[in-house]
Amino acid sequence: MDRLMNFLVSPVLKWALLVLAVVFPLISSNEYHIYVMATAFIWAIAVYGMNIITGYCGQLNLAHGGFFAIGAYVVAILTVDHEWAFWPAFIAAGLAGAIFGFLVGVVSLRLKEHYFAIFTLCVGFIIYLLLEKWEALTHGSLGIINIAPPEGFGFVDFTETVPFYYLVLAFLVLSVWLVSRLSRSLLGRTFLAIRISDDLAQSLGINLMRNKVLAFVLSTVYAASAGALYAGVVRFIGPAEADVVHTFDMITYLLVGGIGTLMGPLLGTLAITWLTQMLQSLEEYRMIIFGPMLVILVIFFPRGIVGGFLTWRGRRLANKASQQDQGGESQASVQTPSTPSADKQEAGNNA
Amino acid sequence: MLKLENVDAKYDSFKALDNVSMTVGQGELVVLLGANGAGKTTLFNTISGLLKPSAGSITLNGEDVTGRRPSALVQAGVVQCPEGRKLFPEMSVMKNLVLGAYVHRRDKAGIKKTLDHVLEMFPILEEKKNQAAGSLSGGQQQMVAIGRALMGRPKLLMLDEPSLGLAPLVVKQMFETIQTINRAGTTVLLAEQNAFAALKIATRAYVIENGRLVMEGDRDAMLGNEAVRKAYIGA
Amino acid sequence: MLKISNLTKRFGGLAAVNNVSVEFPANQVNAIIGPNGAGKSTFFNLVAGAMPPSEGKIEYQGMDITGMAPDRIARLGVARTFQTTMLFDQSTVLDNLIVGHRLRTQSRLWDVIINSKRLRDEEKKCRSRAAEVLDFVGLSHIGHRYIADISQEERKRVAFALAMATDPELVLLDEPAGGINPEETENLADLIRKMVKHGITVCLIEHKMDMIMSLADKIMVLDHGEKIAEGTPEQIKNDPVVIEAYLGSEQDVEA
Amino acid sequence: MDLFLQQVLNGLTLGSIYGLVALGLTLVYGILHVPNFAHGALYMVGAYVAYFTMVDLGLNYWLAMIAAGAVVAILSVLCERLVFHPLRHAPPIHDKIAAIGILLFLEAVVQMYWGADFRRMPTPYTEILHFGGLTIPAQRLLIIAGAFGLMGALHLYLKKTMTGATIIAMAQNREGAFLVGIDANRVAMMTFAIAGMLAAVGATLFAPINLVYPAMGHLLIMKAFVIIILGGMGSIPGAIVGGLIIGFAEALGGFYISNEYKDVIAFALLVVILSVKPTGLFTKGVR
Amino acid sequence: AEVNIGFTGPLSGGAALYGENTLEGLRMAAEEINAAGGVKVGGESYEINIVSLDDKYSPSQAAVNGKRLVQQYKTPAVFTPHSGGTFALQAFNQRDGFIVMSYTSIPSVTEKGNKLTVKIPPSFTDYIEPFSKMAMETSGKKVAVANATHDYAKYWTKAFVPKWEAMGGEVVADNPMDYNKSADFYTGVSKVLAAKPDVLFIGGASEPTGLVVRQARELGFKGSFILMDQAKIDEVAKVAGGLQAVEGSVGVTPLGSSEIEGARKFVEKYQQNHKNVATSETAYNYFAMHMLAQAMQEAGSVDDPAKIRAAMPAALKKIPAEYNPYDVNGISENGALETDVQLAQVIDGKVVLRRLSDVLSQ
Ligand SMILES: Nc1ncnc2c1ncn2[C@@H]1O[C@H](COP(=O)(O)OP(=O)(O)OP(=O)(O)O)[C@@H](O)[C@H]1O
Ligand SMILES: Nc1ncnc2c1ncn2[C@@H]1O[C@H](COP(=O)(O)OP(=O)(O)OP(=O)(O)O)[C@@H](O)[C@H]1O
Ligand SMILES: [Mg+2]
Ligand SMILES: [Mg+2]
Repeated sequence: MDRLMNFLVSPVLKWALLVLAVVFPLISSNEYHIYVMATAFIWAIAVYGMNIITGYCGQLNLAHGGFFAIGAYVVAILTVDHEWAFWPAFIAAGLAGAIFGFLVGVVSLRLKEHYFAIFTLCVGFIIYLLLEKWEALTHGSLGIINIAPPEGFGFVDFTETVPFYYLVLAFLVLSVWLVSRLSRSLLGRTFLAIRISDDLAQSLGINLMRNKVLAFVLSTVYAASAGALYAGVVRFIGPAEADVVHTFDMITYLLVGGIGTLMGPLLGTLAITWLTQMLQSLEEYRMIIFGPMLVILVIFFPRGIVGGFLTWRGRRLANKASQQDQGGESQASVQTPSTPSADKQEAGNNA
Repeated sequence: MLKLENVDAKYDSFKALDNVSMTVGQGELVVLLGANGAGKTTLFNTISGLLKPSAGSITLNGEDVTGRRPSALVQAGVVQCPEGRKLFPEMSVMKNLVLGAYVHRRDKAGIKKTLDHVLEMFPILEEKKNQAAGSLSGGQQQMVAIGRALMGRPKLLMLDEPSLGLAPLVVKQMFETIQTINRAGTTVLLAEQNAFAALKIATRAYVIENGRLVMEGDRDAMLGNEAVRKAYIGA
Repeated sequence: MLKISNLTKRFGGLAAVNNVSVEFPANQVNAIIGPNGAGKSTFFNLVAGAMPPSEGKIEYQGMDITGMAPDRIARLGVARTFQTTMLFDQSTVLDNLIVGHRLRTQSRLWDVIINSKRLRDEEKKCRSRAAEVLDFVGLSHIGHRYIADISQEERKRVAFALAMATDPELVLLDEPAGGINPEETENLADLIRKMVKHGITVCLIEHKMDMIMSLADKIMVLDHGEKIAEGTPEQIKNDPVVIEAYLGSEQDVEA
Repeated sequence: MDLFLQQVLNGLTLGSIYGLVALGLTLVYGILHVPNFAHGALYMVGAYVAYFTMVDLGLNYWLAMIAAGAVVAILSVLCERLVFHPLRHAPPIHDKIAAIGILLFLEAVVQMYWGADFRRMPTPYTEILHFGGLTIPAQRLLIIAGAFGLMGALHLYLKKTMTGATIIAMAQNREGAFLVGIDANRVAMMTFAIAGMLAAVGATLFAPINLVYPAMGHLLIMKAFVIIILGGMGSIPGAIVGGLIIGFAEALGGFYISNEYKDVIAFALLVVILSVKPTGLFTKGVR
Repeated sequence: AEVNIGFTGPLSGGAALYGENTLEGLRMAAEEINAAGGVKVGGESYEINIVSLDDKYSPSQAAVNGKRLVQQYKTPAVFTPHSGGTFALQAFNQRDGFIVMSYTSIPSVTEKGNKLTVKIPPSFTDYIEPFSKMAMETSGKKVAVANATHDYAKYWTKAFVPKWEAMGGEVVADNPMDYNKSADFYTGVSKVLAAKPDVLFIGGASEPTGLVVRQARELGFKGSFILMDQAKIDEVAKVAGGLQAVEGSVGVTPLGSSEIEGARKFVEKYQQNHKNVATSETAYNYFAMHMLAQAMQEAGSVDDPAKIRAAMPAALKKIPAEYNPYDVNGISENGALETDVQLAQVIDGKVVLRRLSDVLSQ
């Protein structure tokens, strides 16, 4: 049992997952599965971005879908209206994510908690409305067709599903790698300190604004890059891509996987994506199942797949440690680590 | 008046109270001593209904009240002044106090009388009565919490570390006040770190360790007990 | 070390800190006492930069730090703890402490991406600093525990350690002994002495008089935002104004 | 001038409905500390119940309003019991997701029973009044009067009655409320009932000049959020004033600036106001 | 044996009704075909099985669904009722080998050279000239644009405005409104009416369009309306307060008023199983399904999309009139179905029909 658990948290698992991802197209007979997987990976990249600002830094950003759309639109506009190739446009999309992220971040990060969340919700909505209304630039609600796909090389053609899958997988691996490096680094710890408390972080000499903005910009770059890849595969986009629904979807992925965890974003995205595909056969009735399922998940697995597992394991380990400690004078007893954010009802009371 | 028999309480799988049996007689002032994390607050919350015991029974004046809702217990006269105060931070001090008398809300004259009494006890609150409770200093908030509990005109008053964060002068007054309240006929159950001061006004005391009651005795026995002196009173 | 002149902080009509001038010398324990709501925590908030003063001047090591951002003040060597202990419940003790030394490091995003030598060195430095301060507060044995699992007193110590990890020269402790028992209070006092021995200047808010009296070199008493007395413990204990406002009669002090 | 007054009237109509919906949202936020994204779905269900009562059962408008209020109040209480109560210790983001779950579910159920068609709810008040050049359909007057009447009543209820005070107390500290003897569960349910009822009544008032369809709550709920943030979360006057601000911004902005950009105007207004006053217009300075 | 036919469209969310309506047409046709013994190819008869997937009007979902339909269900053709979905499917339909049966009247769908696309309804551009002509004759030359803001409405406006001006008309106000999301049209309508137009060019989904008409009348508008083809006169009238409210308006023919045999038959059949009024999206898709089945028989294949596509002209000639509510009589080289559209105008509270060719030749 313990050995299994250790395996599940050891790097071996990550390698195993990677190998699985690499061979997936070979063992899957069905191109549709590969296609779904590739799009899920794209979303996962964006969700990793959200995890940086929301999971690690504690700021719920509801404009995330908007930045995803910005990335997609930059690629669309540059390749269609200005005849750029995909890859330069892709880089431009990342840059645009950074620039807009910086501008929005500087203004919005002065706000706290729900105010920040709803403020960004509005920013997201404004992005949506601008994409829809600013016809001269975005083609308005008509959307943009014939977006250039990523240029391949040699025999590799990224308009084919399988090569595209590997392309996205490469980006995903890069993203996860960067996040894992980040989360273990001093910078990641800095973000965590901010998540616990602004005051605490400041008293430790952390420049709040600079770090928050950095986390925000990182997250928007992730979102915009994912959006750019998305534009490259769907090759048609409209303002609906900026719909707040996508942001909520991403939050759901994050929550189901485990917020603030490394593998959570990926597992959550895959779980929900496949679940939705499975429920497709129920057509319009599927929400009757999906809705309550979401509620049940949130009630009974509040920390998501990965978070729940880590807690369970953490408690076991701690139990063991304290058994070994027996006889020491430490009388503190073991308990479940409580939920990260303070109990809501008491939140107002932390005077 | 209050009787606990073999009460267990759990947080998830962690047993915070283990087979606790105790009695508090009418008019007594019983002190509960224990280190941090020993289970004092848990015991209080179990009595006041915020936590459901996982085993055992609680009787109040001969009536089984195990698992009753907190509101029902307040109605029955069991009022707790909780650790961490649990005030209504955005309401004025006055509103906080008045809400303390929620179960007596029909008795306007009675409320007025208790209110005067409380304000007399903590004059600073009179000064701050229109300020939001959350904007008071830590100690002032503690006073509001005690005041609010008194507004409920308790038969059994449970005070969970009331001296926490209070200035010595106020602490002294507070213990006097507790004694006064007790003499006037209210049964008091008191958890305190300030063991010496608490024992001085107590009738009896219990000592709790790791969720278990390990010692019981009247005031003098406790004050004389070497182990208690060492652990809870200091050199 | 710390020189305050005519410091005032007003909330609406209320002067929480009112025209306070005081000097706290280096390398000793300076205590601030006073009734609840006297403005002690507010005073700390002003010094640490958490809120700007309405009037007055704060000098730290001869430098004017009035109105400076809290993170800059922290980098100048001022650390603090909070009246309610704030730590990251879901991490281990050691993980909580590592970030404490962050302000003495330079690594940026770029270092993270390329995993630069600087980053690795600094992480090592932070880690060893965390272990050091943990040892300093006597908690080396619980470094792997989750914060949520440790006792109140241990939390207080971890909070100390966190402040220590910033390599401070001045630490502001807001009621460090609140809610812990006499024996543990004594241990905490020892710890504070040890800090001073290591060249740190301590400013302390506390209501536990026996602790203050045995620990402090200098005491300032606030009441209604105003300084009503300052001096050695001996002077304060016998100051009639202080007895009137705060301590109560002689016997009570012992209780 | 007439045109201007016409827009003021439009702003007032919109503002009333926005305010009413936002009021329920802000109340529930006070208790839950969570933006209830399902509130828009409750509004939608309210409209359908009223429609069903009027069209399928053939009862009159006011009975339909009562039925809608009652059914949605019960539904809202059920949500509290089954979903938000078990989540009361979870971080806010969890409630958000759960609320989205409820929203998806309610929409799907409604669509299953009534289909996705647009429906039109009749009203007995079809007269159109003219004052000078001003056109005022009676239903619009009813909306304005009804909304302000309800808001006034609610305000008095919360401020002047002890039961009202318990709702506010609950909002600020659940355990504290327990400890003074308030049956916190009952208060929570009551609050949800009131919020649900406000949404349903709002829907019944508004539906006759609009259409009834499963997605009718979507944009409204977004606006309601803008409103409660604008006014300060949990603030009752904030919700009302915020509703009016957004209503007027839309009507006047839509007329004098650009109808296409009128939603942009509303949202941009929020961004500007929050940039200046980061905690909304009506929050008190509390630590 | 069985042949799967794919559908991806909005079955939940704001556009669900529209999606359901189109799907219903396919289902009705499939039932009829199956009841008559299925599609007969090479001596074998295939039952038609409609596989429908929800895409919530999202192009990317449509693409995923398309992949799934083709890979998992081997559908030779996929129906989709929106241009976004069409574009998304066109990114890979030729390579993956399936016909996109697109229910959208945007001409560019078939102008991009995709060889396996069929555009089911007539291009909206066909309507613009006759609509303008009829409206100018009845009401006057000043038009105010107040139609919806979604993609389709934008296409319309773009084509409509220059045409109207070229015909000597004047556009006095241009103020599109979000028909799907607006809580209230009073502001928008009073704004365009302030410009004193003779004609209002409006249209989005029928019901909100009806509301716009109603509010325009409440605000004292006396002129006529041009209804963009998404809105159907009869349904608009129901919301607006009867046919007299839309007096003078021009629009596409409501199915119920059509004299074409196929249309009457279709409405009859529809009403046997449905309570509401049949819509054109149902009827067009119904026809398209029949035509597809016919084309499979002609092509002698249920799985070769190129062959099936090539057989369509022949199939059109064979298809019985009772399955053809709109008298579709041809298919262009690039896949657009062709018909001589009927137009409708409300005169003295009655719907009067005219052939497009007649209007233009006058
Ligand atoms: N909500 C909770 N979830 C899990 N464990 C808890 C919870 N509350 C308390 N505990 C644990 O139960 C035990 C008893 O805690 P309790 O708060 O009753 O102690 P206490 O004697 O009141 O301590 P203190 O003097 O610090 O107030 C402790 O080990 C504590 O960690
Ligand atoms: N943000 C604020 N807004 C309004 N008033 C405030 C604020 N902060 C503090 N006060 C007031 O300032 C005074 C001083 O508060 P402070 O917290 O500094 O007291 P303290 O000396 O730390 O008391 P304690 O020992 O009880 O913690 C109090 O009267 C308090 O009500
Ligand atoms: Mg306790
Ligand atoms: Mg303080």
